[in-house]
Amino acid sequence: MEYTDKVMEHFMNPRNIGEMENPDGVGKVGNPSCGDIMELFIRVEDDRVTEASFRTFGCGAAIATSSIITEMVKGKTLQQALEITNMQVAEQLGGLPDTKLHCSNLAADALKEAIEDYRRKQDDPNAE
Amino acid sequence: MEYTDKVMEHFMNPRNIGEMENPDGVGKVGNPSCGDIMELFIRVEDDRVTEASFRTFGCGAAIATSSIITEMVKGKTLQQALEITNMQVAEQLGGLPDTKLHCSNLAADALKEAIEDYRRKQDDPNAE
Amino acid sequence: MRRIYLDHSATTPVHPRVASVVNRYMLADYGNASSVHSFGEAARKALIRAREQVAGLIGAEDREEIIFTSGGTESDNLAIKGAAWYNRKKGKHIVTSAGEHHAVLHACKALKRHGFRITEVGVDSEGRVDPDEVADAIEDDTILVTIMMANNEVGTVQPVAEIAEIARRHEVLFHTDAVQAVGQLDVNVSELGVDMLSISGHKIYGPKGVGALYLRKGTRIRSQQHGGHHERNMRAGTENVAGIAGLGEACALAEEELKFRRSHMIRLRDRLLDGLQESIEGLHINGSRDERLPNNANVSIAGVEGEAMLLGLNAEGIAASSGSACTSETLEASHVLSAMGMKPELAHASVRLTFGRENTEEDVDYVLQVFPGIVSRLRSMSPLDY
Amino acid sequence: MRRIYLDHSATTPVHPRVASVVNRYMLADYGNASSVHSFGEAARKALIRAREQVAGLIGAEDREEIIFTSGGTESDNLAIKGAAWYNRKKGKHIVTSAGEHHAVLHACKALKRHGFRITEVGVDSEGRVDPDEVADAIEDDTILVTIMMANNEVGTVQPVAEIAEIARRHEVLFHTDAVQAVGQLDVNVSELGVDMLSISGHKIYGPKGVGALYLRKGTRIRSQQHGGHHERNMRAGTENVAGIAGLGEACALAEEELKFRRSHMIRLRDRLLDGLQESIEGLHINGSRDERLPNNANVSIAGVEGEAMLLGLNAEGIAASSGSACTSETLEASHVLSAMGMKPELAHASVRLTFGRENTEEDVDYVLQVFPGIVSRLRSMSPLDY
Ligand SMILES: Cc1ncc(COP(=O)(O)O)c(C=O)c1O
Ligand SMILES: Cc1ncc(COP(=O)(O)O)c(C=O)c1O
Repeated sequence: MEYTDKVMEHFMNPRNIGEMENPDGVGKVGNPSCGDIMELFIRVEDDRVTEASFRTFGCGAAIATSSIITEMVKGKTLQQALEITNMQVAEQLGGLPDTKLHCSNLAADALKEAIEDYRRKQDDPNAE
Repeated sequence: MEYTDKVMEHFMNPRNIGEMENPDGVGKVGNPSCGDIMELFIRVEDDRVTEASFRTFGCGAAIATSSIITEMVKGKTLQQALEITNMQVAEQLGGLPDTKLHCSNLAADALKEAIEDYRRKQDDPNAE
Repeated sequence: MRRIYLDHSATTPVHPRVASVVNRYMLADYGNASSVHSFGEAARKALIRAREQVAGLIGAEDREEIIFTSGGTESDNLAIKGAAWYNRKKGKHIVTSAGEHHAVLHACKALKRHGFRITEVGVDSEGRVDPDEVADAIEDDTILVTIMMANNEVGTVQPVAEIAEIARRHEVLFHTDAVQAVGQLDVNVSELGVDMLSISGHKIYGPKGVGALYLRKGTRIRSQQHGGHHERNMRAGTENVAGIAGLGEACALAEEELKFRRSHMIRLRDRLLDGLQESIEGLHINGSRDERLPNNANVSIAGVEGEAMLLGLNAEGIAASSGSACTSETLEASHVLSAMGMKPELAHASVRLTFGRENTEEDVDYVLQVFPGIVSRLRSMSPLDY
Repeated sequence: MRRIYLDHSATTPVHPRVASVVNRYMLADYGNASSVHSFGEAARKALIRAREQVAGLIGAEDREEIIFTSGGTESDNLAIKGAAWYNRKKGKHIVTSAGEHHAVLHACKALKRHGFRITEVGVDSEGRVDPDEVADAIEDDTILVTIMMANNEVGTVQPVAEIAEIARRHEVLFHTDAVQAVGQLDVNVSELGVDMLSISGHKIYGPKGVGALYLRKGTRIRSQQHGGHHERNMRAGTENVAGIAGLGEACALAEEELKFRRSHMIRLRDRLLDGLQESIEGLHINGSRDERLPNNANVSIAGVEGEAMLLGLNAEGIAASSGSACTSETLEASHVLSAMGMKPELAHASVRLTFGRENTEEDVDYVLQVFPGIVSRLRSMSPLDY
């Protein structure tokens, strides 16, 4: 279960942590029983993600993937953001241990949920 | 399979080895397939064992028991000699390892055979 | 960087006195104990001495009641499978508990393929087995009860003597996995009334890869590893002389130090638990507070995942462990915490700190100094309340 | 007194380089390889390195093909029982030879209780297995052939590649016990075409109580020891990190020294055999003279019992072994010599001298100087002719 230096760097100094005030989209994945819960918040302007932040209950990999995706997504169009895969996130971190690859590598899923949440709100501005 | 010092002393410096010329009795026990063959020769005068010698193919215990019984028996009456047990031989050596106690501790048996051989010859002086 | 090892229930450093014994049998008296010559004799003597040392520590009457194995896992497997196969004609039912080590649970599970039935009695919220439940679980064809002496995760000590008494009353063999208890608690096979008891070297400052099974005189089991006639035909394989001599020395050391170890570790443990409870909100102590291994502190810290805490602690030089899914090979939270009825989010939030003879109060104070900061940092990014 | 160790097939001294690796993992990097923290990481790295060292020595493609065990006996048991149980629905027949080590023969015997059938092909007067006999012994429901690479008593090297080819042609798994071959012969699992291969640490200047099983990728067997998820679920139990690291180092050393060892030991062995033949009447060389382990000299000396010779040699400081009944726990003469058709009195009269890397020509000359005297002394009290 060896983490790369990049993973440890993001774990020790995670970027963009915390709940966002009035986010444009929120994605939640995982659940307590499996040991990982990830919340991703995004702000969207002109169809681009301008800001992202996260709150994560989870292992080192879960925290590092959350952290790095908030950097990866910044400035990307929604379409580009949707194309980010969990695999790419892991690659950006210099790889993840096998077991982590399959279980704590959920950041891209959270991002997708956040974008869908944003789009849903766009379609129905009154929705909570 | 630890031998006592006494066993090793008799193994290294066995007493009374070799075939006896014109013995009064010969006892043979053991067989090649079990790994021990013991021949005990005795000379008898006035119903007493005056001399004994042995030839043995066998392990350290077999050689040491052969050696010591030739000393133990010297000067004993035939009746006394017949009363010597394998256990007593082992005791005289300060004990034998368990496995040896049951398999290579045949000297008293050889002595009995030698005495029987002597008596047989006494009964029938022409017998070979 | 300061490094503080607080994972002694996972494994211990080999004591220098033990290591020097091991070295002697690696480098000088390296003979095979089956050999006739003087090298073999030295090896045989080492085995006898080690058998006496192990027997001495656990109050066995006869050194021949000690069978050396490759570790606690093998001891458990040999006891359970050995007893099961030997007694299969008497019955095919085994009673164990949900809180046992995997070496016990999975050995039992392996027997299921062969038609044995296993009853796992539960544990309460502190991880304790109720002797009455064991009594109720025993059936006509029960051949073995196996309940550990002390739990490796939460440190809860089981009422083993009482359960052994129940087993004896039902004429059922009783085995206990004492891998964590030995060297910390008074372990006396006569007083406990056990038929079989497992020991592991590396939990008591001995080498890894060596252990022992106490097998009460007259107790018959079937050997599980076949080959030469080693260990009174109960366990084939060239004896690991150096490792066994090391285990023996570790047992002698444990006997000498037992009182010191217990009081020393209880002091450190309680200092840590009290300190953590004061400085960290939402902290829950896992396991029994009273019937507890001297060296075990196990807590759940609401809202913070276990592996993340371990990484944080490790970055500060502190080595600990966790029952979180992320630290297990099965990716499931600790089966012990689950059996205790703990909610998953708390099970994933558990941290175990286990002391050793070389730890100091300064170590505890250092942990108390850095741990709250780690927790608040992780909580600052956690979506869970506490 | 001069002490000369000539019993390297029984066990070898641990090489100082190996011992220093073992010490590192006993005293400094003592972590449990399952732990998250840095102590655990150091242990995990040690396992990876050792796996590569073992794989390197035997030409395994992938380090994951190496499963660490507690020794050669466990490797043999795991291979044979593991393959048998995994494939029991395909068939219940196993082919082996009469000259195998007891770890193989008794593992097979244990399977008989569970309805498996075992065919033991014979060996010729030199201890060799005839590949054609193996081919003939394979039946429709044969699931495994296990034939050792080199015999531990008489040193005879078996035509393993040829037999492996036969097994493959019949789509039957092939295992070889290479405990004595490794470190002396070129052992390359690809060239040999074996599916499984057993190794033991203490025969190659590594520690006792550690071994390995090579398990070709894709070969499925059933684990025999249950507990944690160690060794890719093939062998539960906290990894013996120090021992495994030592085994790895011993393999690296063997790879470096292989050529030297072989030529060095062949020279010593032949010097001894030639010298003995010249100086002792009625001497018979056991095993093949050509297809023979470099380090093995095994002779029978008519009229002199083996243990007695060992004691005589030991008194002169020479450590050797024998196939005589008196040196076995079963009190039967060597099953290998018997299988070779040797008369009991010659089997009981056998002595094995096995060389190691540290032996010298002076050692041989010393043996040649004292051995004839020991023989004539014992012959002077023997009733048997020669
Ligand atoms: C309670 C308990 N039983 C059994 C074992 C297994 O022992 P070993 O690590 O020697 O295989 C352990 C430790 O891992 C343990 O804590
Ligand atoms: C050919 C052979 N196989 C298996 C073994 C058993 O290995 P171990 O001594 O490591 O149990 C040995 C040595 O005793 C051996 O020589």
